[in-house]
Amino acid sequence: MSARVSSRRTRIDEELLRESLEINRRGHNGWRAEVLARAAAAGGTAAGRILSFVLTVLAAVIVSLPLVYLSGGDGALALDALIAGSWGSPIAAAETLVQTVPLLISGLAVALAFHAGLFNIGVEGQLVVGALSAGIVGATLPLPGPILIVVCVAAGAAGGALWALIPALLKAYRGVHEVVTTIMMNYIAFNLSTFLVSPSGPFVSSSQPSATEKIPIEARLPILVPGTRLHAGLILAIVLVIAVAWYLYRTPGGFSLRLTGANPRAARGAGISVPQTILRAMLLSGALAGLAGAVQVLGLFGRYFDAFSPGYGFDAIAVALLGALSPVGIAAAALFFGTLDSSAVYLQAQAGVSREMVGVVSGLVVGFVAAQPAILRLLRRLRARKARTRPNPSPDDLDRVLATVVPVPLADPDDAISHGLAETEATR
Amino acid sequence: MSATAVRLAGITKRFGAVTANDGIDLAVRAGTVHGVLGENGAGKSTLMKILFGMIRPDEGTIEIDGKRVELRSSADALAQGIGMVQQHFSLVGPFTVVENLILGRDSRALWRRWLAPLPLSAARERARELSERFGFGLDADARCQDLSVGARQKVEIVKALWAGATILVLDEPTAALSPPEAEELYALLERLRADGTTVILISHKLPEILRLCDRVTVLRDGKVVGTREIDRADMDAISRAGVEADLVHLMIGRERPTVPERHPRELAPVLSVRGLTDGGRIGPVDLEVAGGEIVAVVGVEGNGQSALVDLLTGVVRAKAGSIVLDGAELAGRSTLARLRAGLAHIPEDRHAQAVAEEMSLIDNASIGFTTGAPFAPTRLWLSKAKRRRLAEAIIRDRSVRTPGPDAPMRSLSGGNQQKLVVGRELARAPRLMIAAQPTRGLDIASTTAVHEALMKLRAAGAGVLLLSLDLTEVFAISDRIVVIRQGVLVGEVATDRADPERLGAWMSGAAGGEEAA
Amino acid sequence: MSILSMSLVIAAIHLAVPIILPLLGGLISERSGVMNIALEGMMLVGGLTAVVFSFLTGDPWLGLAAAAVSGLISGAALALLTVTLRANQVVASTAINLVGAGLTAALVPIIWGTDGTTPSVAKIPPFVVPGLSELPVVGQLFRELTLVDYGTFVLVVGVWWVLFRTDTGLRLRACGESAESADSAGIDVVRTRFVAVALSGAFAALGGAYLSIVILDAFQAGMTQGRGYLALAALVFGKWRVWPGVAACVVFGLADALALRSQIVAPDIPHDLLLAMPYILALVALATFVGKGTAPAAVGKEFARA
Amino acid sequence: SSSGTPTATESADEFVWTMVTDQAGLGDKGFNDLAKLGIDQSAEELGGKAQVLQSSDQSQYVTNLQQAISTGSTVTTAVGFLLADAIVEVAQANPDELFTIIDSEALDEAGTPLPNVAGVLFKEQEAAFLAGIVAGLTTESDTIGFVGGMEIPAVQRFYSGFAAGIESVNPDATVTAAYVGSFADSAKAKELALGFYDQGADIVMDVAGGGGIGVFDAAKQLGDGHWVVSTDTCKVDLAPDNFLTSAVKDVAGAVLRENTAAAEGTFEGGTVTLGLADGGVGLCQENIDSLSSDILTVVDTATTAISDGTLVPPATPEELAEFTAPAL
Ligand SMILES: Nc1ncnc2c1ncn2[C@@H]1O[C@H](COP(=O)(O)OP(=O)(O)OP(=O)(O)O)[C@@H](O)[C@H]1O
Ligand SMILES: Nc1ncnc2c1ncn2[C@@H]1O[C@H](COP(=O)(O)OP(=O)(O)OP(=O)(O)O)[C@@H](O)[C@H]1O
Ligand SMILES: [Mg+2]
Ligand SMILES: [Mg+2]
Repeated sequence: MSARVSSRRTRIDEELLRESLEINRRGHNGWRAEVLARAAAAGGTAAGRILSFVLTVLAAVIVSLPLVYLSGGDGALALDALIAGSWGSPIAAAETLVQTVPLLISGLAVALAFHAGLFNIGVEGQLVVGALSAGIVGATLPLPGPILIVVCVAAGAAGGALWALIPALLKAYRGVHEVVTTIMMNYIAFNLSTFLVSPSGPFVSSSQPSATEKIPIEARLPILVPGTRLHAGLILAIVLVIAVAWYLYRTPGGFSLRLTGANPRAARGAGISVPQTILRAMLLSGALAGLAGAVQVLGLFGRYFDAFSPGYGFDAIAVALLGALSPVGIAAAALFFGTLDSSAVYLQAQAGVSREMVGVVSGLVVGFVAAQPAILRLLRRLRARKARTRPNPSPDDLDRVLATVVPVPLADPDDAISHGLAETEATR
Repeated sequence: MSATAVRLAGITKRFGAVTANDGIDLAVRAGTVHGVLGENGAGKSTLMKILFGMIRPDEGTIEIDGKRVELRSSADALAQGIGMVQQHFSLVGPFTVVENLILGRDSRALWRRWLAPLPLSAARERARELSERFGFGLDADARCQDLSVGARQKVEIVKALWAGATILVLDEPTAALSPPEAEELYALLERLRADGTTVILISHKLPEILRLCDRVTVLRDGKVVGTREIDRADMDAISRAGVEADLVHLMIGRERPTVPERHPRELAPVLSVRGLTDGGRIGPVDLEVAGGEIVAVVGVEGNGQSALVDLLTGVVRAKAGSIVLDGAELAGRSTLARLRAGLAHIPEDRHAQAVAEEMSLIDNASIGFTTGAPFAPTRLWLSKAKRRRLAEAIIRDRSVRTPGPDAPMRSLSGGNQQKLVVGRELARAPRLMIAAQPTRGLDIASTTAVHEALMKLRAAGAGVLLLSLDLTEVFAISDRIVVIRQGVLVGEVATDRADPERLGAWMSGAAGGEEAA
Repeated sequence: MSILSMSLVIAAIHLAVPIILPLLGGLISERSGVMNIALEGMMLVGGLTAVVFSFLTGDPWLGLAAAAVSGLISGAALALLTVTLRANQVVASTAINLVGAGLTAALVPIIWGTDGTTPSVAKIPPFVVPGLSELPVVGQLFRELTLVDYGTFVLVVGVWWVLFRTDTGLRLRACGESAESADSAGIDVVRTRFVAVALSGAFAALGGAYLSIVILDAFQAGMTQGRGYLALAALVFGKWRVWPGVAACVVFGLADALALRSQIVAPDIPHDLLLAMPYILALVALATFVGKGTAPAAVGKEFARA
Repeated sequence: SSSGTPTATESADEFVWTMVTDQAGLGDKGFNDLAKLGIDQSAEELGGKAQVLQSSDQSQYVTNLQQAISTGSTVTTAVGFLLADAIVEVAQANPDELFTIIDSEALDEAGTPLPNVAGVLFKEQEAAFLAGIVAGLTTESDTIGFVGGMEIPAVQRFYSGFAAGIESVNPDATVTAAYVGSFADSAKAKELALGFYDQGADIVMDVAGGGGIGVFDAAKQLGDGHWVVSTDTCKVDLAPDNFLTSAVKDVAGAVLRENTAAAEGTFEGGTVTLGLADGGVGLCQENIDSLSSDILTVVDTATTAISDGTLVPPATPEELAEFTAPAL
């Protein structure tokens, strides 16, 4: 038994290592087959997810039809508007993506903290401070356009991280529960931002109340599709999905973070500093939140507006959990919420559904999605019973459909949240 | 002879693809102790949970005292006079002992339960009574989470007997007890039997089964593979060995695997601890472990074994003292540095310290391997493929039963989780392995496998520090035994010169302590 | 002019009670193991229901009772999702919040034909305590508080008593600490949690009704203004215990009242900063002496028997 | 404007009068509801139909304005200064469409008003000045409060005019401003108003938006002798016994005027600022008879002075600091 030791090398049983590499070489049909097999499995899962998801949304829409009529809307038009308003035209699709971007990035922020066992309800405040930082920097620093974009984006991330710093320190080193500190930080952020762009505030625009001066056009995120508002924030969001996924699942830092969230004592036993990991997770989460705010300012509004956020940071919690905390799942969940948001405009204009009723419909959809794992469980049980009572089970059509749908709910984040909420001990 | 207290007929329970119980028939005579044996995952706990109403069987019937019953919940089982001590603690940590005892037992009218104060003082009195009768010495107002594992086990037993259970189910009750504590339990069970209580006992420890049980049923893969009467009155060493071999054969389908012989070796020190203390509960501790030596630290739970391990692994910083491993001073160094220097650790509390249940086997196998090459050559890259290979190698080497390396850790049975942890720690190529209760809850085959692994380490010249409550284990594999009491090592003895009886007395601080050396 | 007066105390009570009531709801729910961040939506439902029934019957007490019932219903909806169907608790809460906020805002124009704010309805009158109201200084308190304020105090004591002194409370807390342990002690975890979550809705709804028919006499869309979340913060601040939690609410109420009133006597301090003071002080308190608290161990975890 | 003023080309029954709100939306009993009244009146008087698109967040302004256009809106009225950037963007992209924005102007990059957008600003300070006169002459305690929602420019104009009006007729009276921190928290607005009354104020001005019902409720609760001065609309019915007066803004009239211009083909872009002189702002007329003739005399004097430009009420705190009260 031999061991190689160096400062940049993990100590490991070399014999075992060799043996494990051999498994690789002797491997079944080589990595190609394995990749194909895994892709096929993932494809099957994805198909099941999409199918069950569509069914869920349909169910929710059907349930909300009476409400739509009650509020004076036109149900038939509403169904049409729901689809047409979000994906019916290139412009609508672009608008859906515009609505998706902030939810996606802030959803990643929530999820990153969750993976470390932290419930960051402060994403909203961090997002506001990030937007504010980007807005102020963009409106005041006399830098050439491309450089200014980078500086503004960085300022947004830094602002968000700064806003997460106090809860992070209190959590990591004093064990103060992050839920209460981040809620407090939210209120402070709202009051501070209001003050900074109030008439007596230092950064208010001379022509536009409750906002900063405009950021020069060259320093805004470029529009991706001319004639729409779809901006480069989408690309940033996609990059962030990949980056967060990479970080969580393909870096040692991400591993420490997930392990700390899953079992802080095990992490500590493996030589991971729990307080440092908490600090890092919270700061990264804040930075992502700040980016979400900065992207709205730099891509959509061109300046910071007070109260620009309808609560992206709160919706992000649902987005993150709906996406089962996985970056790709979050992208899907954000797209789903973005679809609801962008169809809201159409629903109002074309089908006479008030914005309040649109809120009710999205609530019902979220409720159905939340209940989906249970409904699927029920179907599975019925199917199992049926299969057992039949002497010779032959899958009929319904069974085949259920076979694809049933084992794969859109998201079953229960496990994630339960360990996410487990108290992370920060004792040294 | 006597009436049948419990009759299970045709019990079948499936969990997805797993059939945990497969048409099980079991009859338990009233006033006897009935043993249930089987490997990890054989379906013992599932069967007992069905009897306790916690799991609804897919098929099968239950009769209590000859009457067919429907057990929809543990409330129903309690009402039938069944009490159960779970394999995993079922106490509410932040509640006091007495609160745990009366939990769910209040039978007053509903409005009283909403309005009237809890009948705590009466319960306290009764708890004191029971505790005294069994010689437990429980503090009724202590919080359960502050109690040692042994004390918690006692609370569980008192809780099961609280409502005057006539049928008592015990699922591996001695896995967490020290030998003197286990003795107390045995005496208690004898007394209960004498009082006419029916006891069902699940255990992996054959000696205690042979000593206590009137009859044993062996499960394998969810099926009953045999039932044996045990004539306790007439059992000498030879017939005992015969029965044991018979039961082992029933359980695992082959002979008991043997642990390799220990061979004396040239010894060079690997670990040398001097004056180690946390400034309070523990130390100063002086301890040497040589390469090729297994040193067992024994003591009653709560005497500082955990604290000693924490100091050695660096999870808790020492106030004073030195820890030298292979000539390198580790006392001031981080846990990570200690792992790199050749320390490995099988923690005593698997759930709390060793595994992340929600993470995959791949992730769990790579805990502690994610800083530095080969898995993480840079801070931006942690190889999944290589970690998968590592997990696969460990799964194969340690025969972990799992659907695959991507499965979440929680989907494994406790024994298989433990095997993965052992494999992971062995993969560190340790110079010193700290093995704390490494076979707690493991079946005979797995236990032997762990022992083999530790012996192999020893043969390779590494040191092993074994912390164990199981004296059979200590005698089977250790070279030297040190006794810890109230945070200090009170003495040591070579294993082949140690005497279990005296060791027990020594651990509990009774007579005959210090003079051994 | 001094800002320390009886009316400051009354203001603090008025600002604290609509946090205390949802706090009690959150406490019951989380102690039973279900995270309830739908307090905000349930408050809105209660606020509107109280006004509708006060409007229909002319009796604000019937409004209050109806609000409690509406809370039971929205609580039962959350319980159905989280306890019975084992849906994710945060996602389910989000659904209730969205439906609660949307439905209450949408119903106002459907019922009254006007947007945003309902007409004035009969409100709960102050209760003049005989004798005590004649006292100097404190007399004002006993003239201006309503029976609901006193009732809230009774509810606080009651929740504390039931949760921490009775068998029902012991069972409920056991479900919140370890559902498996509670189950093996013969407790029906699903039923206990269902009742707890439904009750938590009733408490939250009473908080909403307090805003609409005790402080004011009308319902306004979104009138809760984040008090449901503040209650959640107070819950954590008070470490899931009744009295510290209520104390946190009282501190929030008092700090809010002070932040509002100090503007009157010290108009030169930027008011946005004054309004942020309560939250800054809360942070300082947390950082210095409050320290860490532990949630009930099973909060957020679903429970299902095999 | 110079090249081809855009005009409405539809016939009367094809008219669509659209209003787009910011996220505050309808139900404020203030300028959103007034704007709604304006488009309803437009439909009644000019024909066609009225529609409202409420935004639930800032990112929807542009899409809502575009939606309005695609539903064939004749004139699209954006209500609130927060929509300024959005209306510029949409109006520049759709030069043939007509827009009105309330409480803001719509300027291009060079700072010139867009030809297809009418920006309507109000001199709230002028109405508030008159309200200040009423308050200053009514107060017996010489202590007056001002409850603002948030300190935005429109609220500052109300405050500056109000304070100047009080100072002009009652130099001994003090007026103090305090803010709720939100335009929607009526419970806090009520506590703030109660605080003012508790500190001896007998009049409180409500510029708290939707939260204003809290100010009225405070006065109602305390009963006679506790007055409320309100804003935007009359609101007598909220508390008939406590309502003193209101500094009203004729948003409905302004909307109707721009829509009429469009219907008649005389729509002109650019910024208009409406004050006392054009009847764009003023005191509530519903209860004007309940004010004493002494007060009304002073109000009339001030109205004349303001209308002919000899008296310019301050619109910001800075102007208020430099304002010297005239003899009225
Ligand atoms: N709730 C569950 N869901 C899925 N599978 C389960 C569940 N409970 C038990 N099993 C599976 O059923 C089988 C029997 O488990 P059981 O706990 O009864 O074994 P056991 O004999 O008690 O083992 P041990 O000696 O390790 O305690 C195992 O394969 C186990 O993984
Ligand atoms: N934080 C603490 N403060 C004071 N005493 C403690 C603390 N933690 C543990 N103890 C007590 O110190 C003694 C030694 O604890 P330690 O955990 O090291 O013992 P142990 O033998 O491993 O037992 P167990 O694992 O059951 O706790 C026990 O009596 C324990 O109850
Ligand atoms: Mg078991
Ligand atoms: Mg221990």
